[in-house]
Amino acid sequence: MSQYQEKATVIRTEQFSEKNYRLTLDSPDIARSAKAGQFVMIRAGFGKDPLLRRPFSIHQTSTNGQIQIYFKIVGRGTDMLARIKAGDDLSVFGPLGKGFVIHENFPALIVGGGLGIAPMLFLAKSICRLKGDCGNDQIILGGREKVEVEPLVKDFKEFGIKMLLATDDGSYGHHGLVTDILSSLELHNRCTVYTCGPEPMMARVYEICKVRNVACQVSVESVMACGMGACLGCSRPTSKGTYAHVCLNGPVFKAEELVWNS
Amino acid sequence: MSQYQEKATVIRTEQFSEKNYRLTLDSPDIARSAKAGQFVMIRAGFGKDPLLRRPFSIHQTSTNGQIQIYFKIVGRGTDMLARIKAGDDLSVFGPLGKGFVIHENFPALIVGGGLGIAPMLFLAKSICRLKGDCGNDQIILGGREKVEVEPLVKDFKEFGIKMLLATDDGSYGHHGLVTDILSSLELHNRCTVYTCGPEPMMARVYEICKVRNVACQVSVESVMACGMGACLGCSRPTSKGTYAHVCLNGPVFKAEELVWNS
Amino acid sequence: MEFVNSRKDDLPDLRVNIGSLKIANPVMTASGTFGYAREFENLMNLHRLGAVIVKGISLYPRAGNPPPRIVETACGMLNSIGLQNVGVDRFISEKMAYLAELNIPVIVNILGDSLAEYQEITTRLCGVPGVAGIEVNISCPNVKKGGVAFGTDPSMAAAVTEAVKERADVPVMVKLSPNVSDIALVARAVEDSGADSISLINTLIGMAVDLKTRRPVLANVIGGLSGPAIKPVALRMVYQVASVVSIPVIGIGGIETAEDALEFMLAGATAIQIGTASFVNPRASEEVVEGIGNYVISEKLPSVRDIIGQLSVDLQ
Amino acid sequence: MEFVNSRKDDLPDLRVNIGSLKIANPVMTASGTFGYAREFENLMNLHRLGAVIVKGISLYPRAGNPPPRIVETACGMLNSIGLQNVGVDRFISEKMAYLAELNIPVIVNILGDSLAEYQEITTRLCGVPGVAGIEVNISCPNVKKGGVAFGTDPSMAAAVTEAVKERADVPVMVKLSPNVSDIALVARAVEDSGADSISLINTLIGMAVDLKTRRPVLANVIGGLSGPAIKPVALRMVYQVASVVSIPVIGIGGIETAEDALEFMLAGATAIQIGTASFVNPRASEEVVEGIGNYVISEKLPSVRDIIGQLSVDLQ
Ligand SMILES: Cc1cc2nc3c(=O)[nH]c(=O)nc-3n(C[C@H](O)[C@H](O)[C@H](O)COP(=O)(O)OP(=O)(O)OC[C@H]3O[C@@H](n4cnc5c(N)ncnc54)[C@H](O)[C@@H]3O)c2cc1C
Ligand SMILES: Cc1cc2nc3c(=O)[nH]c(=O)nc-3n(C[C@H](O)[C@H](O)[C@H](O)COP(=O)(O)OP(=O)(O)OC[C@H]3O[C@@H](n4cnc5c(N)ncnc54)[C@H](O)[C@@H]3O)c2cc1C
Ligand SMILES: Cc1cc2nc3c(=O)[nH]c(=O)nc-3n(C[C@H](O)[C@H](O)[C@H](O)COP(=O)(O)O)c2cc1C
Ligand SMILES: Cc1cc2nc3c(=O)[nH]c(=O)nc-3n(C[C@H](O)[C@H](O)[C@H](O)COP(=O)(O)O)c2cc1C
Ligand code: FES
Ligand code: FES
Repeated sequence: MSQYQEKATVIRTEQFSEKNYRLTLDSPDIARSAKAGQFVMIRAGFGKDPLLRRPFSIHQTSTNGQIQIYFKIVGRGTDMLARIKAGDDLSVFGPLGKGFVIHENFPALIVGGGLGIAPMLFLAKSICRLKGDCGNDQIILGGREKVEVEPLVKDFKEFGIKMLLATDDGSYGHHGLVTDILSSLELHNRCTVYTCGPEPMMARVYEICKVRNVACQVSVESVMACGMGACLGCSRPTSKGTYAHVCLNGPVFKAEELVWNS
Repeated sequence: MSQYQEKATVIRTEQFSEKNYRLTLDSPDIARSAKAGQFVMIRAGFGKDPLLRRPFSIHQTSTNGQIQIYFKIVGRGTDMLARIKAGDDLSVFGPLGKGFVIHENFPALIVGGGLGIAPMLFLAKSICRLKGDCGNDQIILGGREKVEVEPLVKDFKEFGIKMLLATDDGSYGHHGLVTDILSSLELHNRCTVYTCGPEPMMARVYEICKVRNVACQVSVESVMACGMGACLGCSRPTSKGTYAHVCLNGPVFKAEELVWNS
Repeated sequence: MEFVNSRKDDLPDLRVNIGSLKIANPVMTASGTFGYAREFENLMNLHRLGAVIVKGISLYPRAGNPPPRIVETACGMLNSIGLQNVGVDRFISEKMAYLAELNIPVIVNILGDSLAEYQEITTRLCGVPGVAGIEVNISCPNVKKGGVAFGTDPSMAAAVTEAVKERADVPVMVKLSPNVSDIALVARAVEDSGADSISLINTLIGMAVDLKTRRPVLANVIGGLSGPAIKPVALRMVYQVASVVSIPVIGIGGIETAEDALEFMLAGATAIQIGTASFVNPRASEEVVEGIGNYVISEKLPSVRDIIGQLSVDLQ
Repeated sequence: MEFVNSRKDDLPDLRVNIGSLKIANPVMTASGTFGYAREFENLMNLHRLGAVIVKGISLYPRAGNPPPRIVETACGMLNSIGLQNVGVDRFISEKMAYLAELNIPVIVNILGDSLAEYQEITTRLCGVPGVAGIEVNISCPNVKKGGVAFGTDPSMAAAVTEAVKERADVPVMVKLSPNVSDIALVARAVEDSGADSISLINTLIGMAVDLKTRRPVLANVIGGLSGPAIKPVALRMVYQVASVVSIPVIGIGGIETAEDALEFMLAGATAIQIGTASFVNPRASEEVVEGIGNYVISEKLPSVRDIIGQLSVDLQ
């Protein structure tokens, strides 16, 4: 497993809403070696403040050496990232962590909510590429309002994978939660549900999977200092009573490995 | 004496050499109230690092509400300032300190070296404006090499004031020091010499003035935290054995008020 | 506390009591970072402040240290001003008239190198119009004890407190040094000796080195570290002290915004002081007052007092 | 010191001696910030390091604290990892083989909550191939003394040092806590008890508060402050300690660059450790080695040893 610290040039910046942005970075080493579900640590700003890198899922990679991240302004680091302009350089470190495990022979059901949509494009692409045909797979994407979902749909549609959309306020797709849609679907008993999104959403997705007895992989977050196993800061309680480290043992886990407060 | 904290939009950036820059800022309150020799405190960067504002002489003001600063990259703050682009905003605080005292009826001789040229444009302009005719005044500007002097000369020439130029390496004007030129000049016994530049240069200018028995005003530097008399950090020994505060009692002093190590 | 609710209903109730000292809001300016207030009169509305704490005053004038006196560090700064001040007599004759007219509480920060000096300054401040309180800086070296700072030893801290209390005719706030093994111990000693309130933290002792000249940056070699860098240490100490004393605690250290101030109040501070932030933004203290007001309104709090010490801590 | 000048002439001489422990250059990785070194093998050339100091090891495995364990602060971070580690036995059986093969000095950071525990770990480390030294973390709470950290009391610090020295078959470096009134006192006590070297500083105790939840950010309430924010405090303490002890001093605290490292060496450090900086830039330690080398070359120094303690200080 190789990791790289790259000085990545910003190729393109896209603003989807007041707070949601997408950056395209020239980062050939990371693009070449990344797997869906992995993440990168990015340094925001020039000075010593903010000090630590910030973790972001790899949104997608391209064969010409580019990666994308899709993010939301929630604090100082992301605020600085949103000010970045095409042509600027960013220090990017990755790919980090364990990605999603893809099962070639059984259907995949992807459930992404809010910023949890970020890693799902890379996952959908990987699944379709691996399987050749993703006619049995499905994607459910949701968000609070239209701007959190609609701008991303186009890229997902490229693979002909079946999409189901929802917004909390009904401004786009189904009026309600992604978990409403999930509950309403028939699930192949050997399918895998992949999910990323707010904690309560993932907890609920896992609950549904448990009841239906299907596999569930979750991509979780944690505060991180190093992103690579050196600080032990990113601990998360496991169902065995120990701690897992999100950057090293995750960010993708089998849902049953973790403790869920619901 | 009024001071303002303005969010100043950068109107223009000019790069004169690898390290020397000039910024034009839209800062109407400061432009309106500033006097030659005063300075502003500017916040470089967005985060908490660098924390403190940086002091810069007001290079010139314009009647349409703009001010200029002329600076050199010497550390992190100036490095960040050099990356500023037109359209960006800067927090500017000023005008601060005591400026030059101009004597209407007697000749002025301005001696600026290196970055010490910065406040001298404003001073020259003020003198010419006040006197109407600056035929008896002179300016000596010097620097290590051509790029430190030549790009600034055009703006000085506008007033028809007599200019004498020097560079250490002879790449522009007289081959040698501004103080060589100064020594070679005849001085009106009631003229005032105004000087700003490296400490040894100013010390030497003052020495010459002392011998010739002419008045000498110096603009000196000091590290500063507040720029407005609150921290007492910018102390400088005076010839009376006390400390003066550069931000409040200066940056312009009568040379004889200060202690000079030469 | 007795707060008659005479305020207009659209104004947040920001009043707090530092013992018998009642202030309109919990925001004070930290000693040594706000001059004698007049420096800021063009830049902000001084009347918005809860209290002004002036630059530390000694019995006799002090010239202070040679330059350089300050150096920036990561998210902070070191200062070794050396307690430059005009001395208590000139302070009273030259500075107090302006301050008294401001009509906001003025707290005089005092310092000395012996108990006698602390006492004598206190005596001279008695009855001076406008003086609402005394803040005792105990981070100064005790000349009799070979220069060990009063504030690093609980018994010396107690002795200074007692000495000042004996003479003072206004409430006495004792300002603790953070350069100690056990801040709670010092705080308790100070409380037991009669302090009316405790403020903390003063600066951490630090140093900067210039690689080019191979010399310390500060002429004084060491200096006091302030600014955002020290905020975590300050918050911890305020929390620790507020847990063990019953007199009001005033939080200081790296406070730049209303959020910072409210964090200190949650941790147990009744009021806070703005220091280094005033250098970066001369309006910082006024903006913190505004921000706290907005918070009280948006959180629909009856008063700002309702957040003091409201940190929920459940140690697992 | 005896340094045979066998080096190639174009390579800077970066060797330093930490007592009897000879290292190729003065750059070590700080405990708890470099895992067990293997984590970095793809990211840098581990062989360039002067020494590796591994995550603190206790007698029995420790699970560590619940999350959140870290939070960023201004130019720094707080951690309350809670000394999570695999315990000394699994450390020896699972981690040491890889470390020993690296062929760079490995210093094992140890911690305990009683003298007996410190001694027992030391005993188990005796004779383990690859262990070049022991670093004693004395910032841990002494359970017998109601949780007061060993490192805050000179006599307890001395007792731990003695206990470890009694058993150790490798040089012992004692790592001081900065949360004390008088660091020189602790340093002298540790030296008198036989420590071969002293490293400092460990983290400052700090706290962060979440205004939205009205809770401490860290589950453990308090944590250790590290990073550039603490560098001025670290430099001051290294300078103070190096002035009073004659054993080598290793500087730690906010070091990110070769310039930072050289400042600590000027102040008296024989070597330095890179901590938090490795999180921001995993190659930080290697880059500091390179930078120090470039400095030695450009300044035409016979060796890096020629700058140790070379700070010119003239107090006026
Ligand atoms: C493996 C991983 C992948 C991630 N992928 C993405 C992504 O693709 N897109 C995206 O927008 N965000 C993603 N995040 C979250 C992202 O890292 C945080 O939003 C970012 O670090 C916040 O930085 P800030 O400086 O703006 O906020 P701060 O000022 O540091 O904090 C603001 C708020 O964000 C919270 N926060 C801070 N750090 C994290 C964190 N690491 N995780 C969760 N919350 C945090 C804080 O608790 C606080 O409430 C991911 C996090 C992890 C761990
Ligand atoms: C009244 C006044 C007017 C000034 N006018 C100008 C001007 O018009 N143009 C210009 O280029 N510079 C001017 N300076 C100097 C300018 O303020 C410094 O160059 C700047 O603060 C350096 O910031 P930095 O972050 O880049 O450097 P830092 O990283 O802070 O320091 C780099 C180096 O610069 C030195 N330095 C830092 N601050 C100062 C300071 N205040 N004065 C002198 N040296 C300092 C440091 O000692 C260090 O050697 C003026 C200074 C003062 C006090
Ligand atoms: C330049 C400067 C001068 C100071 N002078 C004094 C003083 O005279 N008396 C005192 O008790 N504290 C003094 N302090 C300490 C501050 O009042 C305050 O305790 C400290 O700076 C921490 O707060 P901050 O981080 O908000 O600045 C001074 C601080 C600075 C930066
Ligand atoms: C996440 C983390 C874990 C740490 N764990 C230990 C430890 O186990 N033992 C120890 O002695 N010091 C530990 N430290 C302290 C560091 O070794 C170092 O002393 C401190 O971080 C200051 O250096 P820095 O500012 O370069 O990080 C830890 C520090 C951090 C940030
Ligand atoms: S973020 Fe450092 S170990 Fe996971
Ligand atoms: S810079 Fe603060 S008093 Fe002059």
